[in-house]
Amino acid sequence: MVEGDHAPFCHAPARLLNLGSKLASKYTSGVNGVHDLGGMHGFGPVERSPDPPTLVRWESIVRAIQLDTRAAGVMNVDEFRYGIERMDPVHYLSSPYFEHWLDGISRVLVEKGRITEAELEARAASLVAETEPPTAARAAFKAVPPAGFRRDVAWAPQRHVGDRVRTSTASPVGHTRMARYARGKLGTVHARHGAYVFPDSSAHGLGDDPQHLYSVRFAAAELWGESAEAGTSVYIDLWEPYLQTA
Amino acid sequence: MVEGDHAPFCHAPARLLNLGSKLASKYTSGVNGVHDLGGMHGFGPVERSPDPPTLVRWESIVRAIQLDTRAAGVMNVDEFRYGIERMDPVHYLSSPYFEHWLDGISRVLVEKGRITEAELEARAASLVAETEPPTAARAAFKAVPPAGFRRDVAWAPQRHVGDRVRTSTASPVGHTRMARYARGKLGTVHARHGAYVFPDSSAHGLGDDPQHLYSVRFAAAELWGESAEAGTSVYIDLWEPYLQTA
Amino acid sequence: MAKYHPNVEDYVVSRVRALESLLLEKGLLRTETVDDVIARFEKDVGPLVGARMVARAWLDPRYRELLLSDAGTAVTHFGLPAYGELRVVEDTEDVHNLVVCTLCSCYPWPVMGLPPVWYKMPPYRSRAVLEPRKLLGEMGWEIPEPREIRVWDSSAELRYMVLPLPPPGAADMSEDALAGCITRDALIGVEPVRLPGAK
Amino acid sequence: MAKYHPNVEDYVVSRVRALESLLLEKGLLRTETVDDVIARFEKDVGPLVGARMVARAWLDPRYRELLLSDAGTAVTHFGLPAYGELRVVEDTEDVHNLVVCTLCSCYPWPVMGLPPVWYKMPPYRSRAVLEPRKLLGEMGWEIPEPREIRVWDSSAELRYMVLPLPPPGAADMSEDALAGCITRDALIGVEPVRLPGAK
Repeated sequence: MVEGDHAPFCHAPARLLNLGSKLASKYTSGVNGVHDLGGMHGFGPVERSPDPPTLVRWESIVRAIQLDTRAAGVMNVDEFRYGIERMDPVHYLSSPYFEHWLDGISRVLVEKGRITEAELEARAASLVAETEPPTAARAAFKAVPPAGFRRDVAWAPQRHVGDRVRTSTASPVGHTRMARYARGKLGTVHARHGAYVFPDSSAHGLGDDPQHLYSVRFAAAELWGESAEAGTSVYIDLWEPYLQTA
Repeated sequence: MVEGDHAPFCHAPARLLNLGSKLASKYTSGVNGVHDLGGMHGFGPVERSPDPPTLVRWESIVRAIQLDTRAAGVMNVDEFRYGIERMDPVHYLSSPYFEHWLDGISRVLVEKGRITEAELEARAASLVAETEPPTAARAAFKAVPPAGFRRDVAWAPQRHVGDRVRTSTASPVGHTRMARYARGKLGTVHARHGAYVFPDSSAHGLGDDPQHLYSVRFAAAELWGESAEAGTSVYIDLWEPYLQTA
Repeated sequence: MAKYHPNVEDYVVSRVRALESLLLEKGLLRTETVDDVIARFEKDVGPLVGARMVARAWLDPRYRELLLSDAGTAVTHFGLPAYGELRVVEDTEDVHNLVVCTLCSCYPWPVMGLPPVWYKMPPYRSRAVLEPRKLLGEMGWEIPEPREIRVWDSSAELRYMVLPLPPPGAADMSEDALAGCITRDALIGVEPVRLPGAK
Repeated sequence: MAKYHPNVEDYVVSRVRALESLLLEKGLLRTETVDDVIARFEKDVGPLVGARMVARAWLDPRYRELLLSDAGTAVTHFGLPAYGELRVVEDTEDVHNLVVCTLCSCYPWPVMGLPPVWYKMPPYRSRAVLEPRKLLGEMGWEIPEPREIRVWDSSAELRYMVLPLPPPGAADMSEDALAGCITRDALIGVEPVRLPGAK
């Protein structure tokens, strides 16, 4: 990035940058990224459209790629989400939803060595120039058995419905699903869901590490203090390692 | 904003939008805006330049405008900061520093009726077209006596050095200087600074409302839990209304 | 080739096509999957099975009980595979439910089709947990106290759908007619179900 | 007219010129103020009085005491008006201090000149409070434990400056020579003071 007092703090729109350098970023993100939007101010009104949502072609292709890379066992959903969370913050906030997917998927596939940035660049260039090489032979698609997210574990959940719990105050680097707005807060266990794949492990290639999952209720006043709306509460699904005895 | 599943979440770069509509936004921001950066992940490395900081001409003019509108008693520093905090989040994160100032100052001056968006647009257009009107008569500048930020108050501070205090958990809409990362946290009063203008009042045209100000020390572990770096702490200047007895 | 949305830069489209081409070669993508997504989502699919499940629950107390206690099985009544992650939360006169995903945009695609654009964008994701009553008011639905508002933030793999209150007259209608009145937005919890002609 | 930075859009420059022109007419801006800012900040002004204050404090124990107990008065020794909001925090063998403003970019302009660009940008503002030791390491200054790091987040109108540890040999140098070695970045706390030729 350029520097100097005038050259400023000027993120070029990320899509004008070299995609490769973005994908290869060695800087990781954690849950305190711009994707962690709960409770943020300043984004304005919700604007609804009378038109029903549909996909256009490139979006359909991205969705299909997400489905099949998962079906092929190449990229689990936590790796996929963590790929998106490492987008440049301005790019994240200013790009269409399925561009998030494209960016995240590409990053993970490069990291896993399934594609290289160079071949992606080269293929894009040849497609743009309409000098697409004769279709190469296609390897056969091999699906892995879908495993879902629920896991059987040998141990009982440590928390019971009605237990008071306090959430972790950690700000981990890496992927987590402990949203910032609910960190260090007192809640009440509303339901036990059984054990599920733990994203904080699964996103980093460290295995399923299944953990018991709970629905935890937080009174708005606990989350937002005197800014809370009366008579409102938030239910969040949280894994056991996020919870401490209150 | 356009809508439809494909039309996306596509903030046009804010500077391409009509400035007037941005300035006149009825949507307010609070401290949970993107300007509240403490503890965020994902912004990458600090990049230093060997070149010393200097201003270029337009930056100097903006700085001068900020100094003189304050000297004229037209815009206090809290109104100025709150003007900036209401920028479009993507614009804030992608524009040079002194463009923040330009945007914030313009917003406040329009709100206060000192300029209108129409005259600003018209003057910019005439300058671009080099059809600048003959220089109008200039009104005389009248400075108000500089008041500083410290105030004498009749009451004693409620907190003593060494007191344990807990910060507010409120997420107020409007301007505040209670940063999100330190909200609802336990700290220790390190020093008493005397009474100062209270930004939460001053930014909204509600007067100085002076309040005692303290330096409060927070152990990193209190702020960041298990993500904290050992042997680090943060000292934050906080006004009495932000603090509760721990 | 396909019609691309005119607002999306050539850059993005060229990257998508390059990735598609590479993954087809490498055996990590099937043309059938692409064709299937195109066939399902390039036209409006509506709220799909979700609307039918709600309509049936309004008319059939036993199905309602199943839907609330075991939504994953309740979907199989409409020909879908079991969906164990689905949870249905019930509106009452005293409680209204609202679904959001603050961290990404989780949404029960199999029963509710494509998520609306606003559901995926920062204004909704940021405000739904902080000021749900004010937000619903801005979106056209005033819900005065003391009716409680419960917000469900889909932070794990469970997916939430609201069982709205039936509109007046629902008991006299057919399941099909009711299902046609139940919008995606009502299943998220941002608008009530209204019958045609009702205000 | 003036030379504008080539990277900044015409849009911004035209708005600045329009605002300047309007405010001059309305009596809310003085050409003298503009000229004064231009004269002071369009060339490098260095860390100014801040460096001189530190140099003197290293050589004169009584001035050091004043600087730490009443920095607002200590600035008057260099011809500046009293600056009651200034606070100087002292580095020792056991403690290092670092200054940031997470909410905007507060900085003691009167004694330290223009803030560096990185000081005003999200990477520094986000990370200084969360991982100061790691950040300093990345910026080239490894500060191992058990040396404590204290971060000062300038959330009010007080302004912080670091009194760094003197480099070896400082006692044998003149105040002027020392002041010339004291960088803006050292007064923020992101680098140690080094004498010329020292590694």
